[in-house]
Amino acid sequence: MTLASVLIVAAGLIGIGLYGALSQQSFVMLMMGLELIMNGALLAVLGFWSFALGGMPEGQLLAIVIMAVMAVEMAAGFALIVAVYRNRQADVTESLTTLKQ
Amino acid sequence: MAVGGTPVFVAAGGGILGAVEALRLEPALTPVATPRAAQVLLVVGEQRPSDRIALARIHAQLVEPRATVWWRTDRLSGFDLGTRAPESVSDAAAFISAQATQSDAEAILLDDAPPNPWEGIGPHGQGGKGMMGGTPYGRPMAMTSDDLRDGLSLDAYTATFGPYLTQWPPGLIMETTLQGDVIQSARIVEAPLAQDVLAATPHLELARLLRLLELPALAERLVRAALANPSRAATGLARAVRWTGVLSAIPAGLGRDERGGDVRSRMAGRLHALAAGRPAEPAAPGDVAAMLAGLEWHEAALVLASFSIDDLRRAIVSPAVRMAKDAA
Amino acid sequence: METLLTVLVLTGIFVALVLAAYRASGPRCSPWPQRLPFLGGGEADTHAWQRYHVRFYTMTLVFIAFEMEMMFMYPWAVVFVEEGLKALAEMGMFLAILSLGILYGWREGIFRWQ
Amino acid sequence: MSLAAFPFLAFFLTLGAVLAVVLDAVARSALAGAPAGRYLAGPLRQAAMRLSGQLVTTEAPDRANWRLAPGWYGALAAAGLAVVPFDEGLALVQLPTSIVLWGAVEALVVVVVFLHGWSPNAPFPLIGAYRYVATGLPVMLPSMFVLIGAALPARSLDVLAIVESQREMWNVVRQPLGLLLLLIVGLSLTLRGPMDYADSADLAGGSSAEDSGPARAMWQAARLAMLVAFSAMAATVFLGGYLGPLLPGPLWLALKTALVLVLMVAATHLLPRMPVSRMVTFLWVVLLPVSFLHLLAAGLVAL
Amino acid sequence: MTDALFTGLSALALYAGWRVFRVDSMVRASFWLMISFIAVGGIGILLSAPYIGVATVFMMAVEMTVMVIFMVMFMMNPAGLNPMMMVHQHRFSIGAGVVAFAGMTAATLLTDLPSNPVAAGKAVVHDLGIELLGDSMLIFETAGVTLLATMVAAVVLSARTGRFGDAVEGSVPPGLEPGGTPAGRVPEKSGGHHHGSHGDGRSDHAHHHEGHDHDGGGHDHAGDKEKHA
Repeated sequence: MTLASVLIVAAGLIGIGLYGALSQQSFVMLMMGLELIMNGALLAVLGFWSFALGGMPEGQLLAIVIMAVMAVEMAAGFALIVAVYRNRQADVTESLTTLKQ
Repeated sequence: MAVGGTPVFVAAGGGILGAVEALRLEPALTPVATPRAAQVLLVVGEQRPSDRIALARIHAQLVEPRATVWWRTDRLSGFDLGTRAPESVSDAAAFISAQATQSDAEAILLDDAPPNPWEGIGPHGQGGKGMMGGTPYGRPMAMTSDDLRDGLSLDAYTATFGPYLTQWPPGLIMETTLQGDVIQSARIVEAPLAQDVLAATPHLELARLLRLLELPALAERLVRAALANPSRAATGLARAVRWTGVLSAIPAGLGRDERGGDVRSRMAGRLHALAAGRPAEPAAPGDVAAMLAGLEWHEAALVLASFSIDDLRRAIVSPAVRMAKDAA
Repeated sequence: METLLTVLVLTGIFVALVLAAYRASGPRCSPWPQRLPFLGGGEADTHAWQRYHVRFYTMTLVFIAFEMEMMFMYPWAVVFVEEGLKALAEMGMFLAILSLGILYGWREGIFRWQ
Repeated sequence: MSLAAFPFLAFFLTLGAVLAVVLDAVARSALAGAPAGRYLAGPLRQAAMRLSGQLVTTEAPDRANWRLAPGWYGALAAAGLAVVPFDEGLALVQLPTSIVLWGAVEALVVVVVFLHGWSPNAPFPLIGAYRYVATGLPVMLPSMFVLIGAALPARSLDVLAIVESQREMWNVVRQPLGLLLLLIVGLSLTLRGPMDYADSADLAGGSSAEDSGPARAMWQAARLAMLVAFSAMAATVFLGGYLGPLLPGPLWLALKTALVLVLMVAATHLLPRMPVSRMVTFLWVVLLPVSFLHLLAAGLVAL
Repeated sequence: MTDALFTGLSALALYAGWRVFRVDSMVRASFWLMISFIAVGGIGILLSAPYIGVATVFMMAVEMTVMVIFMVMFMMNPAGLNPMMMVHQHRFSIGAGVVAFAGMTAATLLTDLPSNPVAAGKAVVHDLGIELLGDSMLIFETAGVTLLATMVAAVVLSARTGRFGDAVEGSVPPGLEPGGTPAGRVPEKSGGHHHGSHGDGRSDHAHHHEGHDHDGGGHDHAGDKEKHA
């Protein structure tokens, strides 16, 4: 287990997350892709903190911030989905884009 | 959690509920709420011939090896399975318990086929065109419909519940549309069946409510008191029930009847009656189906249990009677 | 590392126990009538799996936002005695701010069934 | 890690589950006014019978999740119990943040109970599963406040340190509200009595309404295991765990666990279950402020 | 042993992450994502971050439960009874994923990574606590206000009874003909607050204006509030 190996796994998670975020038609599935990207970021931060920062507390703080961002993203995202669904019986990304008109 | 002896699912009919409560106390038996947990299907009391299919469904849902026992009733025509238990409560319990161990399984009366045919036809094996079409695994998928309470149109689930739901009055069949756990609409298909005198004592009416409030042990105490002497004032027992805080557990204003009473006040009335050793006052439920619409499932069950079975029967004109009236 | 191994082993033991219990069980296959979901004798029009109308969805959103506070509270608890009243004051402020959100939600009726 | 703790864990789980069945039977017989024997013989006989019974399936279940749910639930109970020290330094999991690990167990219980109810594709289990999520999520908040309150005087998130911090005085004396709040959490974790929102009577058994044979037996067993794990944890955090004069540590812990079991069983049979909507409001509007006050009091005492 | 565990957990994290987009059941998808997070939490424990690692499991179990609730609520065919592929620009997405992975891996391998590992026995949770409290109240206040804003936004957006009454109260169904009378409703009843400003189309907007014209904004809100008190 080295920093490089941890970062490669993180890169893998980010890659899969990117694939999901780009390919999924549904807004909810798109959020799953974003979460997976965050997961990779979390792992990368932990790797850096553990191997390269000598356990500086700021590294852990950054990890907490990532989790907070995930929570905020989820709460806001789902609230938006509910609001949109109430007006348009759909949750698909395409219908979100048509709403912009 | 179930405790006791042989697990039986009691399919209760009419004029029998008090006797069933007596049978439930027998150490040789454990009544269970679902046929998945039962070894024996116990059919008791007067059965409507129209419930034959429902009974066959319950019978099929039992765990193998199935056994059917009829008690204080005749076999329904077209349901030629099982044996008759002796009349007396203790003999019947021993008989039923013995049936569970004999292992020549009964066959299912219904056809072994999915409710609708299903074949994978889409490119990914789906049942029909698109995501919602077809009948995957022999059953269509739920479709969206408007909602009573918060305006989010999500899927509605329509099903007939009963007549053998143990948490409902025996014989009650309702076609219910649910969204989530909230009843959107209910249509009463069959009214509950008339029951014996014992079932109308405040003890047993309270016991039914207490089971829904997750207090089975206290409910059992009430049943024992009723079987010992239903007309004796049980002040201590009423106080014990009150002390558990049941009245404050029930939301205020739930299930208003035509006289302005709610579930809480009707339960308080039962407790007074129990303490005074007299029957509880009758209530006038009004339109039961309309009352249940918009309620959460547990609340709806509490509303149903808060009326005596006679009250419910009076309020629900049976559809057959209504049809006759319409024809006239 | 020991923690992970212990948890993995315990999980393995319990999953194995459950699988062994199934292995020892009686007949497996269920004919179609037996598979009907239990409805007290009734029958359903559709599958029970559906776009389930959850009546408390707004509550869950408030919950995940509020629950983030736990992430801050655990490390806070470790240094609480050391930092004394300052730590108490900071957490007091933090919880007070979050409580506003809960009060607001309560006023909007999000804890009732929608 | 101390492997010597493993036999203790196994003993606690099995004997504790048996004790829980006995206590349940005693409580029921005392309340129902009948001899306890029938309530005692029944469950054992049924468990034996169910283990060899048929495993019924439904029309289109999520089979893997349905079948494995009891295993996950039991594993969570064991993982929760693993952080409990049976004696000084005698815990299977020794982690500087073991109290957070218990918190993770609580969160995963919600997931497992949800999966158990979702998987059979039947209405009653489905309603039970969602109902449980509605109460299981907010009930975690008081739980975390209580556990953090207990960590304050210990200045550590390690359960071992929390026990050691109770050498002079048990936490139940310093923070009496905490035990009460934690018991409510425990009722929810083990799906019992007033917090039994998953397997409730009005849903014909809720999330386990479609369970048959060994699946049913295993689910009930896992519930008992979780009951034992929770009781041991509550005894450790509030009643000083293995601390005590004369008797050996594990025995003290066993006695205290039994005491918590008695409280849990009594609460199961004596308190009614509110409709879920009322309970959710109660959790947020009453219990959450109470746990704020509890934390404030615990903080002031610890300073 | 640590290496073996790391390899296993990494494989699990990646496999679970891949399954998220390959299963039909939304419930399974969410919980595969949770497993991916749990595996990362496990790696966190191996990386001597016992707090962040375990807390990840805790937080993600909760978040994914909420995720499931919304997935099942709003996705068609949530249990995957009718399996289907719901993807667009599939090849492009795969390409983007692979490129991102390859780029980051190359960057990792080509850079000279600094090395300064955590000292064994360092009180990492304690350090984090001190850092959180800091000299000023900055971190707690920022976090508190952010989370409060999230809560309020979530309530405003998703609850039916918004600040000024029902979210859909006053919204008018589209007219039967462009600019015509809305179906099934009298214009006087409109004019409430539109929460979703994404109207129901052209004709609706026309009516919306009309509504505001004859019974202005102010007293209208008061009326709605009264209704909901």
